[in-house]
Amino acid sequence: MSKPKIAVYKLASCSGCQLQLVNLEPELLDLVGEVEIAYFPMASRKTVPGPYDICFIEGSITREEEVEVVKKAREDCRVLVAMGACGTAGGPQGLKNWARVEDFKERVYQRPDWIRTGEKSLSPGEKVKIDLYLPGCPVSRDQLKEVIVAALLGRKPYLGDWPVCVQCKMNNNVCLLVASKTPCLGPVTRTGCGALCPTWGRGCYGCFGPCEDANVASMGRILRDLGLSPEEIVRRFRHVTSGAEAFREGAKLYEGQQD
Amino acid sequence: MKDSRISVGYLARVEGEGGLDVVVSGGQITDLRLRVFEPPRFFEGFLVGRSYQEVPDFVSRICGICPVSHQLTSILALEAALGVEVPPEVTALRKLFALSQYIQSHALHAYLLAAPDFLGYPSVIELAQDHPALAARALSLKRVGNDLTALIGGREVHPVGAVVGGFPRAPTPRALLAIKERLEQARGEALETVGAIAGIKPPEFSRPTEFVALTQPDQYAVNGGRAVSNRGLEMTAAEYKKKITQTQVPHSNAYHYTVAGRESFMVGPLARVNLNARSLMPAAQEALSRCGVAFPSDNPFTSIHARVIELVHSVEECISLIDRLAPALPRRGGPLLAEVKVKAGEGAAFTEAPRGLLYHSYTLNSRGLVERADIVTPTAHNLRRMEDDLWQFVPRVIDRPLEEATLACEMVVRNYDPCISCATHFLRLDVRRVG
Amino acid sequence: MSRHAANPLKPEPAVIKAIRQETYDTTTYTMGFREGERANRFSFEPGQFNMLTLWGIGEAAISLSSLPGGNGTFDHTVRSVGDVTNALRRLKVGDTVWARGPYGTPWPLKEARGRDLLIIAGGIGLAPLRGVIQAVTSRRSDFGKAELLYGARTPADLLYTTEFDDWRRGGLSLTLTVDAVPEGARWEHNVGVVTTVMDRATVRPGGGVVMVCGPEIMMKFVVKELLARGFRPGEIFVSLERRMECGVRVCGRCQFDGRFVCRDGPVLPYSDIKGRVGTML
Amino acid sequence: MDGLGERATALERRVMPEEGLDQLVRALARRGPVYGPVRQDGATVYGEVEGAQDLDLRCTPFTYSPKALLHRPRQVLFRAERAEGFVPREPEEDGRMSIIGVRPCDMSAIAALDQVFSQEYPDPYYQRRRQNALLAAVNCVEMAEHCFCTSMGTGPGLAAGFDLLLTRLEHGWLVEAGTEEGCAVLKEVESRTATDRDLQEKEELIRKAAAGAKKQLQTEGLPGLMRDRFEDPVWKERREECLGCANCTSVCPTCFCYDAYDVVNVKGDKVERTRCWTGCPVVDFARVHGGNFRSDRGERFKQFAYHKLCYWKDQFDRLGCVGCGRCMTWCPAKIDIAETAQSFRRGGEAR
Ligand SMILES: Cc1cc2nc3c(=O)[nH]c(=O)nc-3n(C[C@H](O)[C@H](O)[C@H](O)COP(=O)(O)OP(=O)(O)OC[C@H]3O[C@@H](n4cnc5c(N)ncnc54)[C@H](O)[C@@H]3O)c2cc1C
Ligand code: SF4
Ligand code: SF4
Ligand code: SF4
Repeated sequence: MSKPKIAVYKLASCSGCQLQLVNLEPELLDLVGEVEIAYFPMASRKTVPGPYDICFIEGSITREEEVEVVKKAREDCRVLVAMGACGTAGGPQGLKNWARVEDFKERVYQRPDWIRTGEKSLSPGEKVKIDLYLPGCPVSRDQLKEVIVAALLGRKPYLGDWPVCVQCKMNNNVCLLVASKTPCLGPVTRTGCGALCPTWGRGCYGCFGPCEDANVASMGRILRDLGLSPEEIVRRFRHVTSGAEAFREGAKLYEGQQD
Repeated sequence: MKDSRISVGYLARVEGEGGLDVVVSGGQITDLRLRVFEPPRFFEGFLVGRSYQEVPDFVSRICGICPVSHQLTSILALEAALGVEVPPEVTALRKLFALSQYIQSHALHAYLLAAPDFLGYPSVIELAQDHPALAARALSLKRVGNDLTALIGGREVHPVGAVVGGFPRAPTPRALLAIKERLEQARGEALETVGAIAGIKPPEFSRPTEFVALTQPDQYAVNGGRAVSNRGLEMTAAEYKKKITQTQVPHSNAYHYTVAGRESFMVGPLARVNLNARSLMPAAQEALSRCGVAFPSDNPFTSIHARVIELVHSVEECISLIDRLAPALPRRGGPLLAEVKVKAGEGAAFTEAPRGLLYHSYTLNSRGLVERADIVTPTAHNLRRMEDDLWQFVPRVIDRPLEEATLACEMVVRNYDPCISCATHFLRLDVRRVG
Repeated sequence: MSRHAANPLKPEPAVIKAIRQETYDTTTYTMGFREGERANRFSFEPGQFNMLTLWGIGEAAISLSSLPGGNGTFDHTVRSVGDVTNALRRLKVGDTVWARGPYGTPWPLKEARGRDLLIIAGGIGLAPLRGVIQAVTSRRSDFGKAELLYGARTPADLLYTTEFDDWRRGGLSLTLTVDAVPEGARWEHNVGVVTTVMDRATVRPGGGVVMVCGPEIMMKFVVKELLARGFRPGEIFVSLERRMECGVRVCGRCQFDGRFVCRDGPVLPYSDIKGRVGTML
Repeated sequence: MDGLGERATALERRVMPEEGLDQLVRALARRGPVYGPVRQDGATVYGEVEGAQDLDLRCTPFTYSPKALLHRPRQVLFRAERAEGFVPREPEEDGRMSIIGVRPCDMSAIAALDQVFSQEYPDPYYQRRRQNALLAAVNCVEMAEHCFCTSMGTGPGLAAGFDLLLTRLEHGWLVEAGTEEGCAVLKEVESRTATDRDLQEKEELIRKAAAGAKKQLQTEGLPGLMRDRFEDPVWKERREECLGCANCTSVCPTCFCYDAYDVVNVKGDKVERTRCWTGCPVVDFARVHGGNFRSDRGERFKQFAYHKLCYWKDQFDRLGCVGCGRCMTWCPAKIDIAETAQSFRRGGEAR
C-alpha cells in the first residue's frame, strides 16, 4: 500500500500553522516515514500531483484567486482540514470585515489602486465543504499530530471542544478572572492551547475561537461587571477569531453601546 | 538560451507567497520581477483603535516564523511611547527570548530551507534519507530553540509570555537551568553545523553592498541600539523615516526600500556578522575563523555561513544569559513587570529579527489606543536588494539549462531567507487621527 | 480501602473466531479470551456487556449478544457508528480484540422462569436480547408464552434474519415491522413503528415479564403503551444506553438521577426509573 | 466525621512551638515530596513545599482542594506497544508523599472519594496515590465567606481519619497524631505533651469558628426538596448565567468524573491510554451516538447541583457536597448552588 499523501496549501496567513507541522521535530522523521509530503511549498520544491489523502489549508480567502485555490484543494483532497484562526474564523485579517477595506488600503499604501485584495476575509469553509476544523492561532502541535495520527488510524481525532477553564484547572492555575479580576475569555474559548495565557499569568484572548455552546451573553455581563466598557468588550470578542459565530454574536451585544 | 523566460510560479522553501519572472531577449535581461503576491493583511490598518496591550499579540500574527521579533519590537516601541523603564532582568530575559528564536529560525533555514539546495535535494525529507545524522542534528537544534521560546512565552509560535512592561510569569530558575543543560549539548551540534557548512563552497558572486545592522557597544545587538552601515549610515529608530526611502512598485504587494539618496541595502545575518563580528561570543569568533569564508564578505551566498556562526553565538549567549538570570529570578516564577502608566505618546524601535533589521513605530492617544502604526520588516528591507542581485546574477547562469538556471535564481532569493508574509505589511503614510 | 483487586480497567486479549455480516452496517463477532482460565470458560448472562478495546482507537461498551458458547466463546453484534465500532469492521478472523467484563445487570431470566415473556426490540436493540432468545428457545419448557416484537428502519436493517426460522421452531412467536420499505424491496410484514404491532402481543399484564431494548425514544413510547395496557412498572425491564468510559461506576459519565447505568443497569426494571429525572422514560 | 465538639481520635497529642512547623515539614520531606497550600496569584493552591516558609495555612475562600493530588487531572492508565503485542503496562508507582494543610471539609471529601474509588471494582490509580499519602490535616479556626461546613457536618473541626492534625493555638501548634506513622513523624519534631488546657483552647477555637459561619444550608430532607423543585423557574435563570465552563466541578473536592482517550505516536506503535478530568457542565459529557442526553446547558448545570445535593444520597448514602464553598467562589458567574437550594426553604428565589 502506498503511503497516504499530505498536501499543505496557504492563503492569507502568517505561515505559523504550517510551521507547526515542521515544529513536530521529535516525530517529524517518523512522520515522513508514514506519509508522503506531496505538496508543501514552504518545505519542499517537489510537487507530487494529487489526489491527496489529507490536505491542510492555512489562511483565509482575501482575493478571488484564493477561491480557486480552495476549490482545487477540495477537488484534490479526500479529507480537507482547515487550520488556524485564519482557516476557521477569518484570522486577524478578518478584522477588516468590520471596517472599510479602502480605508485600510489608504492607511497602508501610497498607491492603493495597485493593491489587489477583496472586500472581506473569509474562512475557506464559506466557499467549500471542510471536513475538519482545527482552530488555534497557531494550531497546537499536539492537536495537529493527533489529526494526522487519527487519519492514519481511521478514527476521529480527540481534540476536546471544552472551555479553556477545564484545562486551566487541570494545570492547577489560579483563576485570574475570579482571583485578580483579570478579563479572561477562558469560559467561552475552546481549549487546545493547554490554557496557555492563564498559565503564563494573563487572561485568555480567545485565539482558539469559541467553544461549543459558548455563553457569550453571560461572559459579556461578567466582563462588564469587571468594569470593561462596551467598546472594550467588543474588542475582546473581535480579536484573531472575530469571524467565529459566537464571538460575532458577543460583539454584537455590545456594539454601538455607550458607557 | 538567447530568448527565454525563467519563471518560478511559487517560490518553494521560503515563507509566504512569492514568484519570480525573468525575461531574457537577445541574451539580455529585459524584465525581471520578484513578485510578491502574498495578499496584504493590513495590520497597520486594524491596529488603529486597539489598546497598546493588544498590539504585541496582533503583530505577532504578521509572521509565524519570527513572532518573537515582532512582539519584542512592538513592546520596545510602545514602551518608548509610554516612557516605561524596565528592570535589567526583563531586558536580559527579552534577549534570551529573542535568541531562542534565532536558534529555531537559523536551524530551520540552514537545514530545512538552504541545505537541500547546496546538497542537491528537493527538501530535507530526501536529504534525511541519505544523511540521517545531519537531519537529527537539525531537528534537535531547532527543538532546543523552540523549547526555550516556549519556556519563556508558552508556545513557540505566537507566544504569550511577553507584554509591555515585562513578563507576567517569568520562568523559574529551575526550568532555565534544566534547559541550559540541553543548550550545552546544542553547543556541540551548532559547532558541527559550522563544520558541515565550511565544506560548502559558495558560488563566486561578490559585489559591493551596503550592509545595515544594529550595533551596541557591549554586546551583539539584537533588541535595540543604533542602526549603522559600512557606508556611514547611522540612525536611531526615531530617525528612520528621514534616512530610509520607501517606494511602491506595481508588481508587488510589498514596498521597496533604499537608503535615502543611495541604493538598495542588505540586512540580516551577513550584515550583522560583517559589521559586528567583534561582539560575537568567543566560541562564535573561533568558529568564524574556521568556517571557510573570510568576513567581511560581499558574497550574498555566504549568508548561510553567517547564519550558522550566529547559531553558535546564540547558543553561547543563551547559556551565559541563563547563568546571569537564574539567580536573579524568583524561585517560583511569578511576575517580572515594570509599572505602566497610560499616556499619549509616540515611540519607535529597532530589533534584529533573525532575517535582519525590523522597525516598528506607534502613536498612542491618551487612552493608550493606537492612532498610527508603522511596521517595516527585514524582508521588505531586502526586497530591492534581492532584485538587484538577480539583475547581476542572471547573466552568469543564462547559458545553463533552464532547470539549472531556475534553481540558481531561487537560491539567490533563498540567501535572504525571505519571509514574505512579513513583507506585506507596510508603512502607512497619511496620518489620520482616530479615537 | 484494602481490597486491592486486579486492575479492573485492564483489558485482556480475545481472539476473533468467526465473523458474520448481519446487515450493511452491523456485524456479529464470535470471540474467545486468548489466555487464562476464561479462555475456556467465560461466564456471563444475557444483558451484560463487555468493554472492547482496540489500542490506539479507544474503548466502547458492547453487549454480549449470545449465551456463553462452548469453549468459552461469546458473541458481540456491533453496529458501525464511530471509532471503535468502525475499526472493528476492519478486523479478520484470528485478529485480537482486547476486552474486559462482563459488566452490568442481566435481563431477569431467572425471574421470568415459568412466566410469559414479551420481548420488544428496535434496531440494534435486539443484540442484547439475542442471548435471552437463545435461552428461551433452547429451554422452551421453562417459560410460558414467548413473543418477540421487532422493529427496524427498513427490511435491510433487520438483524439475525437467518436465525428467525430457528427461533420460530424453538417456539418463539415473531412479529416484524419496519418504519419504511424502500422501493423495490420485498416485505410481507407490518409497516410502522413498533408500537403499531403491540396489539398483536398476547402476553397480558400480571402473567409475564416484558423486556424492551432500543433507542430511548422508542422505549419511551413502548413503555407508555405498556402502562396503558395495564402492565405494572415492575414487570417492564428496559436496557439503557449511556456514554461510558469505565463500565465500573467511576467515570461518572453514565449517571442519571442516583443511578449509574453501567452498574445499576443497563437492564433496569421500569419501576426503578419511573419518577426519576434524566431519562426520557 | 463530624468534628464539632467531639474529641479527636488521636493516639498522641503534643504542642510544638511556632518554629516547629518548619521542622514538621522537613520531617515529612524526608519521607517523600510534601504538598501544601502555597500562595499563587492571590490564592492558594497545592504545590510542593520545602519548608514552613512556603506554606499558607490560613483558611481563605481562595484555597484549592487537594483533590488533584489523589485523583490526578491527567493519568496514564496503560502504555501498550506493538512490539510487545500491545500487552498493557501500568505506569510506575509513585512513592510516598505527604499532604499538609488538608481542611476538615477536604478530609470529608477525601472520605467521599475513597468511597467512589473503592466500590466493587476499586480504582488502583486513586488507591495507590491515596495509600501513599500521609495526610496532615489542619483544623479551621476561622471560617471564610462561602464556608458552610457547619451545615454539612464536615467542619470546622476534624475528629478522625488523619495521620496528623494541626490546630493553631495562640502560642504554637497543637499536633495530634492519629496513626502510628503520624506518631513517628511527631517524634522527629521538638514538642511537649499537650495539656488539658491546650485541648480546651482548641475546642474553644473551633467553637468560635463555627459560631462565625456566615452561610447555611439546611440539609434535612434536602434530596426530596430538590426533586420537588426540579422544574423550578430559578433553574432557568441559572441556565442563562452558567457558562458551562466546569470550573465548579474542577474545584469541587468530590467531583470525580473523567474522560478516557488514547494518545498514539506518529508511527502508531505506541499507545498511552489516558484519562483526564471532565465534568457534567461540559457539552460533550453525555453525548452518545445519535444525540446528547444533556445538550441543554441548563440541564448540564442542574446535573451538577443535583448530583451534589440530591443524587449522591442514593449512590453513597451521604451528600456529595462538603460545604467547602469552592464552586461558588470560583464560578465566574457567581452561581451559588447552596443558596439556590436554601432559597427553596424560604419559598423565595435567590442566587
Ligand atoms: C451498555 C451498553 C451496551 C451497548 N451495546 C452495544 C451493542 O451491542 N452493539 C453496538 O453496536 N453498540 C452498543 N452500544 C453502543 C456503543 O457503546 C456506542 O455506540 C459507542 O459509542 C460506540 O463506540 P465508538 O468508539 O464506535 O463510537 P464513538 O466514536 O464513541 O462515537 C459514538 C457516536 O457519538 C458521536 N460522537 C462522538 N463524539 C462526538 C462529537 N464530539 N461530536 C459529535 N458526535 C460525536 C459519533 O459520531 C457516533 O455517532 C452499547 C452501549 C452501552 C452503554
Ligand atoms: S491562524 Fe494564526 S498562526 Fe495560523 S496562519 Fe493564521 S495568523 Fe498564523
Ligand atoms: S456553575 Fe459556574 S463554574 Fe459551574 S459551569 Fe456554570 S459558570 Fe462554570
Ligand atoms: S458542591 Fe461546591 S461547596 Fe459542595 S463540596 Fe463541591 S465545591 Fe464544595
